[in-house]
Amino acid sequence: MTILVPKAQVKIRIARRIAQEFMAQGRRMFINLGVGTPTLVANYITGNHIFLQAENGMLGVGPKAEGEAVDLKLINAGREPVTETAGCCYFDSATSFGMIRGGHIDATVIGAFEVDETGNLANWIIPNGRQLGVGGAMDLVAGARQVVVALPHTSSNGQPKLVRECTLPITGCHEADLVVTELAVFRFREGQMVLEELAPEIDLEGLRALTPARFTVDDHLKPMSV
Amino acid sequence: MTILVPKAQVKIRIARRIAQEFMAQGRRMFINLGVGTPTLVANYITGNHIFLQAENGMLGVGPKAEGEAVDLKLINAGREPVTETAGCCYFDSATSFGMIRGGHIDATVIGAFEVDETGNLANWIIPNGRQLGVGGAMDLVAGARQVVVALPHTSSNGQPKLVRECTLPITGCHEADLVVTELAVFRFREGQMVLEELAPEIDLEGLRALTPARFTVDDHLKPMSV
Amino acid sequence: MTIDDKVCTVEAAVAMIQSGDRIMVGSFGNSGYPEELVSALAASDQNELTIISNDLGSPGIGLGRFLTNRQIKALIGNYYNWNPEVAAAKNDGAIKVTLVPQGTFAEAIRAAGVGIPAFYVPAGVGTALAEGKPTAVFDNRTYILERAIQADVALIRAFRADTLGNLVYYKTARNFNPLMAMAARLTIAEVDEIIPAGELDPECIVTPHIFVDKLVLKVKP
Amino acid sequence: MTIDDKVCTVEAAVAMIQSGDRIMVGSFGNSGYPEELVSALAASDQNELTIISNDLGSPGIGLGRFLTNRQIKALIGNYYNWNPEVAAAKNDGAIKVTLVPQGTFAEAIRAAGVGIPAFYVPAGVGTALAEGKPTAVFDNRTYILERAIQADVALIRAFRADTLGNLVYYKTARNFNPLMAMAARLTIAEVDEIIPAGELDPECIVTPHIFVDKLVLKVKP
Repeated sequence: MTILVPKAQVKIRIARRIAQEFMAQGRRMFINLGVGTPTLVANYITGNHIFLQAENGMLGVGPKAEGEAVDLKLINAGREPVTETAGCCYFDSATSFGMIRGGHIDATVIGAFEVDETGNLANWIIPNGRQLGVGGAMDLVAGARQVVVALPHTSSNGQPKLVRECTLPITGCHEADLVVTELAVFRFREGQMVLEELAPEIDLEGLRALTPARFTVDDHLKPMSV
Repeated sequence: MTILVPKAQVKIRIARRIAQEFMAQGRRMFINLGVGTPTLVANYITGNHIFLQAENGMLGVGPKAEGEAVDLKLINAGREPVTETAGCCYFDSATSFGMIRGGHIDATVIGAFEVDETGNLANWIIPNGRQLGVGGAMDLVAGARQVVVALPHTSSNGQPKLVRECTLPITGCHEADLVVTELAVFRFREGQMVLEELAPEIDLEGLRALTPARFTVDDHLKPMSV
Repeated sequence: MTIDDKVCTVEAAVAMIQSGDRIMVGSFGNSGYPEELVSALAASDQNELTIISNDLGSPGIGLGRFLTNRQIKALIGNYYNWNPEVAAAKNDGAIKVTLVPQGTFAEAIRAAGVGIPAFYVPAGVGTALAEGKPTAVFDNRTYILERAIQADVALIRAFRADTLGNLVYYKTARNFNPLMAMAARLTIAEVDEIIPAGELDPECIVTPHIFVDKLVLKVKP
Repeated sequence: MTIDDKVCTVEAAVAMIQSGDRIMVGSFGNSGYPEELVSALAASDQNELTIISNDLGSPGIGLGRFLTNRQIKALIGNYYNWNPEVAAAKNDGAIKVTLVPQGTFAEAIRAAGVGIPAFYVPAGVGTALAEGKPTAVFDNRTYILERAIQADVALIRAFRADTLGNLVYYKTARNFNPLMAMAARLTIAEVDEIIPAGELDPECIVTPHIFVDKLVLKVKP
């Protein structure tokens, strides 16, 4: 298998592209970031109009805490110590998921094992008997206005992750809105998976070979900024 | 029609008897008092272990505010200005009725137009076209652990209020637990209306004449303290 | 790129309301309601409104002005005995009135805010207000299925806001306001004071700014 | 007549727990949980417990000790990947585990506290966690009916209490604690500080004392 994008760059490229998506909207947004690559999105957000929510009960989550600032009772949903921002606030988990379920969170960024061509996504369990947890994933994909899936285009051994039909237990039905990999950006429009951007390392034919999911190509297909 | 208890004393006697009911329990209690006679119950409660809740969002309601202390944004559910007590707190109406519906309120004291022998009570509307309001009455009778009905034994023109079957629209089904009039105290035990106390102004035969509702008499029938 | 400021005038706020809108208004018996927003809306040409509130003030006072001014198509609430004009208008067929028990009303507004379309409650079982509503039995007790109540606009009253739109309230003027803030497409809060973000205690904020779209500073005493 | 004081020792508090009880424990990933109550319960003979919590700490740490000490019959929660002993015990048939999506879990606890037996949510529709649950369609969207989750005892962690039992919390250590305080027959709060009634700001109290039965002052740092 050929490595098209160096591993170190995969996560950064995905995170940066997702941050652009939010910045480009030029409006106040409330966003929930999952663990892993999604968390990196925060590094590429500038300005003071994008607010991060942590589902364990905080709005206005600041950067990770370091050194003296570490307070083990001020953590994000990935259990990382974080900091406050001006105007942040705390609330219980029912209020927190009320924001999510009630459609007040503009976007959630989540990782996934698989996404399929209908927008189903699987990110909560690999039924290998060693995992037993769902967390807030199902609430987030059902509740957030936009579900942004951040994932490498293929697994480390080259298996495709953008598939015709999810083989793993799904997290939600047809909930994915935007899928960002290191090679491409897909948007679901009226239930149809549409390729909007393609990375410079690959052409359309090459992408199709790595993508069992069937997709159409946007009339204005753009190069993915890297 | 004979007036057995002077009108000025009816409300006071009822309120005082209900306060005794709570004081006798010798435990921390949380109580919601309806408008009218029920509000008077507070005047006969002593000690610091009975806490009043106002369903518009306050726990630890203090005495009515007078003079300088009147703050039109510190009112009870009857729109009367009230005062704070040490340790009182404020909350929204959903939390307030959460306390009520969730069974956290030990007792509600309410007035009624009618109570029937099955414990149904009617206190929210006389369908005369001039009333249009239910307030928290249905939530209170369904949610409070004990529903105490405070009402004069008969209407001002002598019509009975303790009836076989409510004629007015009911507020709740079989929710009454204790009925206190100026003439008697009845308790519902396993769906059965039981006379526990009788006022000195009347005998059992006299009471039955004023009480269409069928009731049994407690083996230990007591004089009602007046 | 500049992000719109939440602070606006009462006129600008009321101009966002359309005739025919469903409008929640925080209030409890002429207390804890957004006085300037209500005055401005009552003075406007907007009509055919559905007003969702605990009560409707008094005749010609507070929320009562919407009825006096014939701006109302329908009411959803729970206690109109303080304003006899409501029963009269209903009897005349001028307005439609839906009564919901007060606790259910509060919970239904919260439910809309938190994405719950329906929920079961014990209040009202066997009464006239349960007619036509589905019931179910859980643990041997009968409950009624109640639907969430949502709105186009929520006009709420808070005590203090920060510039982001975080809100705190004042005593029993809190009432339905924090719930309504969550339950409308557009939430406009009238406040006595606006302070810089960061100056409200993060532990004491009652309504996080995510629920607040516009802030109007109350200027009249 | 004297009214019982809410303040008690951790030993007295844990003695109120019976083997076989359903116990809620506030926590989120070894943060914001009642450390001394959990330690004392883990050191006790009580077993056959159903533990209702977000997660189960880590192996041998925090709530994880209940499993290490074989005190658990069943778990109701949502995220056990931080403690691999949970999956292992389930695979062995030693414990029963019920997974509920985190937001539904939070709401179901609140529902128990506020007397709502069941409610509809969108989370989980069409997934393995919806199997066997009734569904209904509202406004063209499918929802799952979820049941309230109640408990015999709630062990919660707050920051400061007043002598009545009013509680305030500390940052993200709030998590499920205020919800669980409402949802159990017996609520025991472990706090860092107890101050006289009247010294907490009535506008900032998160858990009114009506929901709190016992207070344990945390003594270890």
